[in-house]
Amino acid sequence: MKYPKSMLLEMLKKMMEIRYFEEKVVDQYARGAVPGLAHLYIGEEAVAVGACMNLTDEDYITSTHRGHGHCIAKGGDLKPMMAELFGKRTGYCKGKGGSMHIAAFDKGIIGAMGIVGSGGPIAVGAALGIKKQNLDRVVICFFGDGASNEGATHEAMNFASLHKVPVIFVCENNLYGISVAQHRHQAIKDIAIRAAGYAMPGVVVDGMDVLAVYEAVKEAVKRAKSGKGPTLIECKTYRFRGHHEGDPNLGLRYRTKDEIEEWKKRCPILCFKEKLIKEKIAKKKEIDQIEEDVKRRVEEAFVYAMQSPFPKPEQALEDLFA
Amino acid sequence: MKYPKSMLLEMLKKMMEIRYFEEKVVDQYARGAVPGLAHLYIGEEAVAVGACMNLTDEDYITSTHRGHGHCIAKGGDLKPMMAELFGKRTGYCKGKGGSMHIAAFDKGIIGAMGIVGSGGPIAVGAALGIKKQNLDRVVICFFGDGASNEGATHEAMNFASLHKVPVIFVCENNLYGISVAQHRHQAIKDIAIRAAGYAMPGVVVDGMDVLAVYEAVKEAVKRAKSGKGPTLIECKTYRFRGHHEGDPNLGLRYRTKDEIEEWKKRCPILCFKEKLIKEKIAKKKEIDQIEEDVKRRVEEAFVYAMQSPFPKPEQALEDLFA
Amino acid sequence: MTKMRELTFREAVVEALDIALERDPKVFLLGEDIGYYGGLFQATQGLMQKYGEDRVMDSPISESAILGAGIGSAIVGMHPIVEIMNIDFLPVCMDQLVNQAAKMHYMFGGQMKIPLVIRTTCGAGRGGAAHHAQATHAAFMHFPGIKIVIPGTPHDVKGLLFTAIEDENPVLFIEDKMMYNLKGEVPEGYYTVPFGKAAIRHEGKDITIVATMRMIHKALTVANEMEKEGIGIEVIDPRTLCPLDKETILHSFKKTGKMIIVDEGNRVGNFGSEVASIIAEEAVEYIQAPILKVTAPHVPVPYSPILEKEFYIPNEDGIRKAIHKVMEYA
Amino acid sequence: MTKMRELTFREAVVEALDIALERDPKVFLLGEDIGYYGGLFQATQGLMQKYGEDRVMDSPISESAILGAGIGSAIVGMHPIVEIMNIDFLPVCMDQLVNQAAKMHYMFGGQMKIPLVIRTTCGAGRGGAAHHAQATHAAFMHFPGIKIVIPGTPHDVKGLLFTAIEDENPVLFIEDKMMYNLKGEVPEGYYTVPFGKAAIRHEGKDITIVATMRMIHKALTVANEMEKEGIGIEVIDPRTLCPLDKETILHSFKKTGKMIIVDEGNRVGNFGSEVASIIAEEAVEYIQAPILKVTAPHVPVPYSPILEKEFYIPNEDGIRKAIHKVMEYA
Ligand SMILES: Cc1ncc(C[n+]2csc(CCOP(=O)(O)OP(=O)(O)O)c2C)c(N)n1
Ligand SMILES: Cc1ncc(C[n+]2csc(CCOP(=O)(O)OP(=O)(O)O)c2C)c(N)n1
Ligand SMILES: [Mg+2]
Ligand SMILES: [Mg+2]
Repeated sequence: MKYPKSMLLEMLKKMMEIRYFEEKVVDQYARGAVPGLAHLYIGEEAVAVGACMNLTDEDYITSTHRGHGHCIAKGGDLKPMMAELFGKRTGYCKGKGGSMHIAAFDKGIIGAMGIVGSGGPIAVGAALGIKKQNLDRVVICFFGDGASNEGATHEAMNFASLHKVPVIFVCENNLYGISVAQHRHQAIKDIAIRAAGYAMPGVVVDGMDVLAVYEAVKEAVKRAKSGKGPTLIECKTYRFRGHHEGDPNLGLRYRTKDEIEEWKKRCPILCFKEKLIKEKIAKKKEIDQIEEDVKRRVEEAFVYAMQSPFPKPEQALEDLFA
Repeated sequence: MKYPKSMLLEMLKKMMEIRYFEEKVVDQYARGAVPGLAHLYIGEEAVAVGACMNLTDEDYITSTHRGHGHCIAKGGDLKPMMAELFGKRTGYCKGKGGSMHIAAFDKGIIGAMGIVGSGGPIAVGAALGIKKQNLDRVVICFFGDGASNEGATHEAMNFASLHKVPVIFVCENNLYGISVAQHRHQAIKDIAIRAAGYAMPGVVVDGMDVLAVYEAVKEAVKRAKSGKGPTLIECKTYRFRGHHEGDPNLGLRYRTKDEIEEWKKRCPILCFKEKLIKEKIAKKKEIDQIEEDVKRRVEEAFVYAMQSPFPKPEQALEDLFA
Repeated sequence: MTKMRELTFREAVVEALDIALERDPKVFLLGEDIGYYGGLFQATQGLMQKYGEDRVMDSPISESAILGAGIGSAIVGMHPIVEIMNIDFLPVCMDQLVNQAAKMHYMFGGQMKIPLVIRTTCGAGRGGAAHHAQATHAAFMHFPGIKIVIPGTPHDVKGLLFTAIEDENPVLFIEDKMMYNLKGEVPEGYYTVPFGKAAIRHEGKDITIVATMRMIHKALTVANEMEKEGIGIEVIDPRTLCPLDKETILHSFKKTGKMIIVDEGNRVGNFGSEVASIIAEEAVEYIQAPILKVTAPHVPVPYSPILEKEFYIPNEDGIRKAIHKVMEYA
Repeated sequence: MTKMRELTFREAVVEALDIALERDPKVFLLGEDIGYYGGLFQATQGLMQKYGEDRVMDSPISESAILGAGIGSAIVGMHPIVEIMNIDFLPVCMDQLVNQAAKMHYMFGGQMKIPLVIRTTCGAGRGGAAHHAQATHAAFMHFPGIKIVIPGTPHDVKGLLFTAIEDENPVLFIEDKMMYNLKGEVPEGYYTVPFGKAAIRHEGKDITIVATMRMIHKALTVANEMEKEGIGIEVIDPRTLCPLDKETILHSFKKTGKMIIVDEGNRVGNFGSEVASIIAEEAVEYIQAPILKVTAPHVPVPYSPILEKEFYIPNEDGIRKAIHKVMEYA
């Protein structure tokens, strides 16, 4: 493969971090230990990782209710992330945000927005700010197939394309907005087609293939940085778990077991692992080593979160204004 | 021509009604006699008339801040319209709505919305209601090029196309949203292109040609009534006056005199008149007769408005709830 | 007398919707995940299966389209009941609510009716944080033209929902999501609970507490405690914010001279501010003590359970403190 | 002392924006028709010509994008001043304002600053009707996290605008469009008027009137009249709704014991309700008379001049009536 091994292994590692981080959440949620809602990214790891591999800490992302993957891919530290999920004072947001609102500004993570579609205008604003300051940076705006039908998304795309700001719209089309299948929420098949309505390029990629996502976003970053404006990249992907933990039977009220199983065969981590081994880029042992390392760090993050103190009740009054 | 003469003369008459009605408003506004804002349709008459000629009183329209043309074309009576503009009790809305909020529900005019873009969802709702009741009706949603960038417009189109409700989106692209030229508010040239993003047909027509508009809408009505869903029709047109009365020099702060003059040569009424005479469909005398008749009726409407009483101040408290 | 059957608040909602769909073919439901999913809070469970996808419509995530679809279809003769999953999402489609639905009857001089019910949910306590746990009902009171319903019991949620459906105006119907599992007696079949008629949930002569939604039950807990201490608390559930039953509130206040409002909304611009203002205008000569508000502090809803449950959400302790404070003026 | 030069309220705004653009390259303006058109109310006139299209940006009619552009660019280091033409249009982009701009600092635990100014206009009197004439400022008070500025004079609008720009939080800056032609003394150059510090516009010992924006001047007219009749009216201009200068209001009230609030917003959930509630909570023992609100009635803004000017907009007559009513308690 044409990619440096270190990068490929980094991608694998990041995907595993997301996976194991969230499997910890699954486990803890089932025990009733997670104090709020948790929307898991399991199955979609290739999107965030493939996209963010093109970015540095200087670049920005906006994230969604399903944000753990974006955050980890962009360099978020597992410890304050996990602590945030448990509402601890050491969390990224001091326990005020929780799973749906993680930001890590020093890593360029502007933040996860719990209102579907609301990240679009803000991402475009950040890109406008970059352009005005002549910075060599880009913004990635992650959003879902469901979010593509929000008015704010439309306004954001029109504005971005008009002013050719350096933003990339990465649509995670996991085929459902909660329980509503794509064909039940829009009459189109490819969301990327909407790009034409803003005179920007729109591409469809296999969102289960981290390298496909990487390449598409790479192109878009180049375009954005050269002043040519935004790109819409639709990643076809699938969530393996329910809409959020607690969605009964992983969502079997609105999708079939067969469908889930079919997609699971395309697990972005498994497939990538196999590929690396098959193409002799890494040995299984090497990969197992990475995996062990990730598991250990997730466990450490969990212990960190557990041992961290809660905020004091009165701290609810802090942070309203700067 | 393949059209019945009566229909062609009706179209001409309606366009003239709009024109003369509004010229009266120009005159009265200049005298300071109109108590509120007035956004005139002069120059764009072919759009409303061409479109509404396909409708009956049973069909519905939603209108905009620039609504006089839609209202007259859909059968609104000049007298209560004029009375409304002057804030009289005999106005369509008892003087509560004014120029920007005329509704005439008995004529299927759901109403003019002063908030740009807000008519879209409501028009779609009316179409949904039609579908649910199995009625043989359609809704036309008029909106501007500026409104095409509102989030609500996007949501309305997606919803309409998904549920194949009988609505027709008629975009009056008069090249400006107030002072902002189309190329300064969106990166695309043809708004109709956005239809593809909803899997519905999108067509561009000459909005200065009443028959072109008529034909396009006719097709769309057929489609809508046969359960195939919405169509987006973009009518390229131009307003001859400022954004609203009071916009200095008819908008010369943001457009050129030459541009205005060029478009005025394509006046939908003048051109249609000439065409009818040239193609020997009507004699000049006949047309003059219609024109005189229209002028007289506008004058009557004006007198009616002037002689009508104002509401009583306490009537401000009426009509909050049904 | 035999005891009436009990249902949860959620079951009462489902039953009301079921009956409404059954009774009137013009009624239909539209909202996000109300179909296969049965509503995020299971308050529409089974209805799509029973009535089909045309009458229980899942929607795209397009709240302005949802409200517009409700407004437009209501105008042409339907009786839509639309759902905005959380009150936190109403700002996304606020224009359709406060500028269109609320104003169309007035600004068009009364030409058309808009029999539209907008169901939504509010309330903290599940770790929803800033975007999924607000209780912003008071903000909507400032916009004329919408009726606002805030049911407080399983009995009421059913009866008020029927009244909302019968009403020919836009009705914002707010269900406190922390009450969905609350049980209470609920009559079978069809019955209505009128708008603008507050319920006195507990009688007392010393202090009037006006409490909303879940807070009613916290107030009742305290009222029962206080009864034993010899303090008589009158607990009033306004049931609807618009129309507001000023008479019942004022009548009670004129008796007690002391008022506490308990409401989960943020402190400034709270429903309680409006109540205080009514008293200060219309019953000033009866005021015997400061009018206190027990509310959420004026910050967004925090996530951490410590912050949310132990500090943010108004609780019995806050009510007790307020009672003790006003009793100093006895 | 030589008299200071006079400017209109509009000229004061233009001058402030001009100076802000001049002083700080991070400041830019974004809004609908603020460029070639100079702003629908001419409050940005000439600025695009002077600073170019990059610093004075006309926007598509996409209010959510406008606010988002402001929020995002502020977060990454700019100082945007965005304009939403009329406060009536804020419901279209309410989510970006009350859920995002207002909450991001809090919900992210204070990680980023959002130095964003949102200018808008309010007020009836030009036949704008239901969608172009509202005064809904009070509704925003219920959402924690936004500062709200309501300037009342040409002097203040300039100084408060500088303070808003210096502030590192989202500021909703509301200009009463009926004051744009009002003249008053305005210092040259840069100066600030602090947030949270009310101005006493007229001193008096008998009645306190808290009045907002244009209503201040109506209150002053009446206060001057009453002075001749021997009734001392203290007129307070709160200047900012958040932060609100409770101290000045309470201090005056403790002196007069009588309070009237004059505000153009609709009656329910009015700013005056909040003021009444503060008094009822914190100064109850000083209340000598009903606390009255002189407000718009609780209906949308009607179009007809008879309805709008003679009935809807609060006027001097309403203020006089309120004064006579509270003076009955003297
Ligand atoms: C404005 C708004 N509407 C509805 C919701 C409730 N909600 C949370 S996630 C979600 C589905 C989002 O679907 P999609 O954008 O496809 O993202 P996915 O969950 O599939 O990753 C919905 C409807 C919300 N948070 N905000
Ligand atoms: C939501 C909203 N934003 C802004 C305005 C102010 N406004 C009134 S008309 C108008 C221009 C509309 O442009 P377009 O849709 O092209 O219609 P046109 O006036 O050209 O007919 C604007 C910005 C408004 N009324 N509503
Ligand atoms: Mg999805
Ligand atoms: Mg236009």
